[in-house]
Amino acid sequence: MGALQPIQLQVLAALLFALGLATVMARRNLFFVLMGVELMLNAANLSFLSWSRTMPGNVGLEGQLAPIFAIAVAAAEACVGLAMLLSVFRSRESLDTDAFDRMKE
Amino acid sequence: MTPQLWLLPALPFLGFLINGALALFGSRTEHGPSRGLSGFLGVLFPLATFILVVLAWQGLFLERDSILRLNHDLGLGLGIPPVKPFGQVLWTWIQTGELNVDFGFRFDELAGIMLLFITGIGTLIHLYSVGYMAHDRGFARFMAYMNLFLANMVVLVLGNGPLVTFMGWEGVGLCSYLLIGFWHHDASNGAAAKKAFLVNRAGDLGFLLGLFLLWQVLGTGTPLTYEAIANWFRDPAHAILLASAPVAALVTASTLLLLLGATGKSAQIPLLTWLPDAMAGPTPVSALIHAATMVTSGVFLLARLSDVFAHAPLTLEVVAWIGAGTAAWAAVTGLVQTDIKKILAYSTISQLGYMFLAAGVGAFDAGVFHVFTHAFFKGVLFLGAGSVIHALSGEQDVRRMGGLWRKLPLTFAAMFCGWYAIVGLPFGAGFWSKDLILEKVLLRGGPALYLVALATAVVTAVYMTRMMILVFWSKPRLSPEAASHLHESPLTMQIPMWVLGFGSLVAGFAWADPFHLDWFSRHMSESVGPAQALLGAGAGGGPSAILLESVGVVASLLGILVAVALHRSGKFRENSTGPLSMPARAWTLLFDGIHGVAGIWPVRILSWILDNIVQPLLVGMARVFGWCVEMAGGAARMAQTPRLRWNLGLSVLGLVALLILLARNIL
Amino acid sequence: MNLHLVLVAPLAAAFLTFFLSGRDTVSTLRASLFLALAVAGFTFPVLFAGTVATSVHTWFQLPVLGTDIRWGLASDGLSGWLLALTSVLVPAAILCSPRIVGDRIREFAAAAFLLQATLYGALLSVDLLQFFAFFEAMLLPATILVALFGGRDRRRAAMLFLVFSLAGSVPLFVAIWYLATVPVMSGRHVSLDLVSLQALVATLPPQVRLRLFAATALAFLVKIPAVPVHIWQADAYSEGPAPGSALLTGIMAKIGLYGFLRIAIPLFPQEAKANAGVFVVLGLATVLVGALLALRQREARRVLAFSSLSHLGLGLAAIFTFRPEAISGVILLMVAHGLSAAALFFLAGIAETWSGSRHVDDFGALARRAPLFSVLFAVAALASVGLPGTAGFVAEFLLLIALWKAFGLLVAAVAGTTVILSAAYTLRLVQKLLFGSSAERNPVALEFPAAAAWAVAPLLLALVFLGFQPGPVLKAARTDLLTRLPSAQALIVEDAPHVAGR
Amino acid sequence: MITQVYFWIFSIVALATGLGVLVSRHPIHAALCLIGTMVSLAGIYSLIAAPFLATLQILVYAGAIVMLLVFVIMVLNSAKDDHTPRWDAFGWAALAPAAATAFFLLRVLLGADAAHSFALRPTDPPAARGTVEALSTLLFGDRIGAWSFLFLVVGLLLLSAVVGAVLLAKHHLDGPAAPSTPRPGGH
Repeated sequence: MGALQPIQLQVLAALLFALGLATVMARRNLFFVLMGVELMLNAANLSFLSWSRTMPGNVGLEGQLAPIFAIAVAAAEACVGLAMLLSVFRSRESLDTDAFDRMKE
Repeated sequence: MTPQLWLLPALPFLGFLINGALALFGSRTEHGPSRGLSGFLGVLFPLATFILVVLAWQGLFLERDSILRLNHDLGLGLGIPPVKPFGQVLWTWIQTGELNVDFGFRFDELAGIMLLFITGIGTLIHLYSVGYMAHDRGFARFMAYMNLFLANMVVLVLGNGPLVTFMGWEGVGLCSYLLIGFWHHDASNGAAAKKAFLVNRAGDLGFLLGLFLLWQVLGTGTPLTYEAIANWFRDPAHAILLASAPVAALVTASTLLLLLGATGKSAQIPLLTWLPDAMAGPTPVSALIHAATMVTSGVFLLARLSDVFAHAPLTLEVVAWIGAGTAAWAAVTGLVQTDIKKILAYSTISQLGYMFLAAGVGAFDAGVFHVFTHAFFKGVLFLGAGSVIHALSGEQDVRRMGGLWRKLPLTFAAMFCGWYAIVGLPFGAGFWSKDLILEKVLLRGGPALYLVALATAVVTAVYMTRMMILVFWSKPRLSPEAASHLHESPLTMQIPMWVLGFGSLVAGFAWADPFHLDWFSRHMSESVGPAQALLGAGAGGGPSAILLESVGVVASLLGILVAVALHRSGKFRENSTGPLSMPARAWTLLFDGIHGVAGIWPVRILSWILDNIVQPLLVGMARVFGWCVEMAGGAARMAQTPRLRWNLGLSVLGLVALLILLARNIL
Repeated sequence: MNLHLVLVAPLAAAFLTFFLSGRDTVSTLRASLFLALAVAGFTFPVLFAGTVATSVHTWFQLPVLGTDIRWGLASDGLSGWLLALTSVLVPAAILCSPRIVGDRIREFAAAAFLLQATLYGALLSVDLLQFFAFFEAMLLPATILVALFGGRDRRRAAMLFLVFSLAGSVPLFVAIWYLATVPVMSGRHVSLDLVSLQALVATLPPQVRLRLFAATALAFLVKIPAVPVHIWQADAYSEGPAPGSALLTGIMAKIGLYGFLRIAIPLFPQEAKANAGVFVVLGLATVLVGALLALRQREARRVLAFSSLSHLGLGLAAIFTFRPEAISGVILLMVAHGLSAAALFFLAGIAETWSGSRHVDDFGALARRAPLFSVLFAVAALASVGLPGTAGFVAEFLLLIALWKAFGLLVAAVAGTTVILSAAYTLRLVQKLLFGSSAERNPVALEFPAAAAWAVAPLLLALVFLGFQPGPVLKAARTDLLTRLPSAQALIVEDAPHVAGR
Repeated sequence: MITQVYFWIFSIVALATGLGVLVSRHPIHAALCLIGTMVSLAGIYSLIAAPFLATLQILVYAGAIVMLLVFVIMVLNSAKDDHTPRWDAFGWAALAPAAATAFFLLRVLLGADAAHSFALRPTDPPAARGTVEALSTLLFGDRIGAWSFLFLVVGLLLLSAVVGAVLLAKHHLDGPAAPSTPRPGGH
């Protein structure tokens, strides 16, 4: 055992990312898709932080800055995503992603 | 005191500006601008220029004459001092790198003589135009163009270096273009004008490239002025250098290219096709530009650069043969023409050939002398032809003239003087200059050239006599309506014809060796003397001049007799009205054909290929590229199924592929 | 003279145009003309000032990499003359626009001012990325000019222009990206201003330099344009509005040559020298292809477009002789061609409004019906042909000398065929437009707008003046240009004083 | 040592709740699971010298984003969503690429070279760097650089997201009821 090694964090991030990805792809409900995206974003944040442990100086600290922005973007994404979900549900009466095939026009 | 040489081109240019403005702003009025005013101005400015030239010419000798007088009065043993040319540098024109060209003028004896007859005859022909063009709507425009031409011609002659000359050179080409196409409502006039300009431009390119090579010979430090060029070539220190093979080759190449330029302007083989077509312009234009002045600038250039040409014997030989060939070809062509102006045009080409021939055998002064006399007699011939055309309301076909000497006695008298001079009957202007050339040719060019030249003299007499017979002496064949309007020309047209007619009888005495008159050759010696000395001009020992002159006269008489005999036997076919016979046409259009094969059609074919094959190919390639982009877009769109998860699945597959690559250390 | 003021002036003018009336065309025309003249008033002091520059400071740094992007403005003879040319052509274009762009003068003036501003930016930039930003920004107003005011097929022409230009500048962008990032990896501090870049480029491996040079050159070749990337040009110039085409060929195309003089050659002198042959061949091919194609065009403005191609091709070929005559000559060529081609495009545009067609056969006999127009057109055509006494002659003469000295007489002769061919196609156009006898069919005198005469006549006077007194332009190259191009200076071939054979 | 213990606890909880997100039947369960993941990740952050981020994680993610999610789920819960099946053939098949992703990611991470380059080096700075002070110095420090510019951009993004969300929701709340069946042409 001993000190926490970055590789451990990276492995955890990879697994979480895979879980998020599986959620996004496997579930048809729009809520699950959004949550999967959140999971993947979190995994990426974790990976960033782990890098910040190995990089020296400011570059290391910048590894901690990136997640802040990622969180902000995630907040914006959730905000807009949920609003869209609401409006989609109102027009389609469904949250099934496979039902949304008219978006491109 | 520096003489204000800039006034010489500036005056006619001012005339151009004023007349141009009159033409432009008067064009909206009902009758056009005032003919009286623009005619007056149009003649005034050339006249003023002529007076200035005369004054400058006299000024040229003031210093020398005063020294001579002192010599005489005081009995000093001083030699005759050389004439110092006037020079005026106006401003630095082009200065970059090693190139440093001043814009300046130089008035020496060669330029002086040229300018005397250019502005003198020019003024007369301007006066003639006032009568000839009086009824034309574009009268002011015409006078403007003529003035502009005169300004450019003055720049050409007066330039202190080849580049300033080139400016006038292209300028007269432009005016020639404008004046040939003066009646621009007819597209064929425009085509003729364009042809003249383009053929001249081909020559001009040769001029420029020749200039480059000349500059290389001189070394880039030498300024590009005639004075510097002449001094360089006359410098004995450069003799050994000039004898070395590479420099000699360079000089030869340079002179050959300059010669190309000269042939373009002077309508010699190979660039001669434009001059007959140029007769589409009004007749005063043909007289001034295409007979008396502009077309002789090629000869002027040869004389100006005589020091250079003297070091290129090969080029001189080429010049001589070009001259002889052109003279002979054009004289034969003149035999079969039916248009009075075309006859005179081919005659001009032929006479220009004589001038080149003289220059080619190293007799530059004789060449320029022929330029001088030719200006008189060809001028009066053209003016007379114009008068005839004017009288016949535009008829130009000699087969529909005849017997006009009764109806137009004054015109006939003037033209007779011109005819007398050109065929070389004794004591006419052409007699002195042509026989001088024949003499020099026999002396230095050899018998072959002499025989060609002599035969040409016979043919010249034949076609000129044929023209006179068909126009004036034979039975009248006028169309009724032409006959009804028949009238002698107004005084403004008559006076120039008389002056030039008189000139063509006496101008030859400017240089008549048998009478020990050598005014002309004395004044030429400063410019071309050293070159001729180098070529061994002093070598005498040929047959006596009297003998040669008799041969010349016999040739002329022979020609006249042949013409009369041919007329008697009906060989002139003056009663037919059809086009030229096939062989005649083929002979006439010989060089047009060569131009077509060697220049025009290759360019046309090439541009057709570019336009119809290469360009669409490039466009097609651009289009195919566009399609590819679009197809790729289409493929991407197909992959974009509306199903969200399928989309996602595809991109995840891409991600997996990327990871596989990463894992295998491929990336 | 504050150069920032010069750069901001056209932008401000573009901004102010939006406050003009969209309906009252006369007052809009007057106001935008006043603005254009005011901008010119700001510009000319720069020309007279010779070499001027603002201080250069760091604009921004690329994050993480720390590459410095500088901001600074500088002008010397080369930039100064092109600035002056631009400032003269824009008011002329506005004066000529009324009949052609209809009542959308305000929009046209705004686009012209924007084009002017981006051109100013590109001409004044001291930093590669700064230059590139303006170079790309130029596409926007140029495309607007073609796409908004042009003829039937304007959209396609504008698209073609845009696609070619973008495709041409992508490699340049990649090259800039490379220069900004890759050397950082090896631990150097990089800044993209042209002077520092020269030192940086010199340390790169030759292979890389060659590729960077090719990428840079391609962008400028498309702009000039040179064979074989000239496809966009004829369409854009003939479909766009005539005053817009005048601006495109009069100034925008010059940025291609300017780019070679300012950027491609100074940054990559060895590569330029080693590959000079390629560019000379391209240039000569452009000369010939342009001239031969111009001979066959049936639309007036397509003739003019290919004529531009031919003339600027000569400039391209001559630049790569690296001779002092060529540098002077190219600057003079840019000025002379800018003036004469613009004048011809203006006039052709007006002729098109008369006949309602672009086809040369639909013109005719204008010499009788519109004398003033004909005089101006003929003078402009002769200036374009390079008749002595106009600036074009001096320029062509210098370029031919440079080609002859560098590559011998044969190359000069090939380039010199332009003397003949340009006369051929230009006179053909003159003849089709001015001469002929259609006056009998319709002898009505045509109304030639006085504004157009006022726009074109000064251009022609300038051409004639520079034909007799080209000194100021030539001097610009001699004194100013080379001081800003230390590495290019080494390229300039000065002749050892010699006499043949010695 | 104690760090390792905490790490294992947190990571097992995070993975378990992450799996919960994937498999839960009702969205509300998934949201609750997600909160678990967030919180345990926050714990891990505090282990690796990032206290500020840990706080942010709990405040923004667990506290705001997921709560928002839960609210919306509860609002829409009355509108039944029973006809969307939980699993279908595509869902099962999609697990394969996800698993492959995980597999290859791990393979890259655990590859010989990579493992070495991830190792902590003795020169590494001591823990507890990610304090508010250090981060804000970097973000708003004396060097006005790309990060502060980015910060402004993100501010704008959030603002526009809020405005966009309001507009999207408002359009459907205020406007006439949208047609219940999509028009063939769409819009």
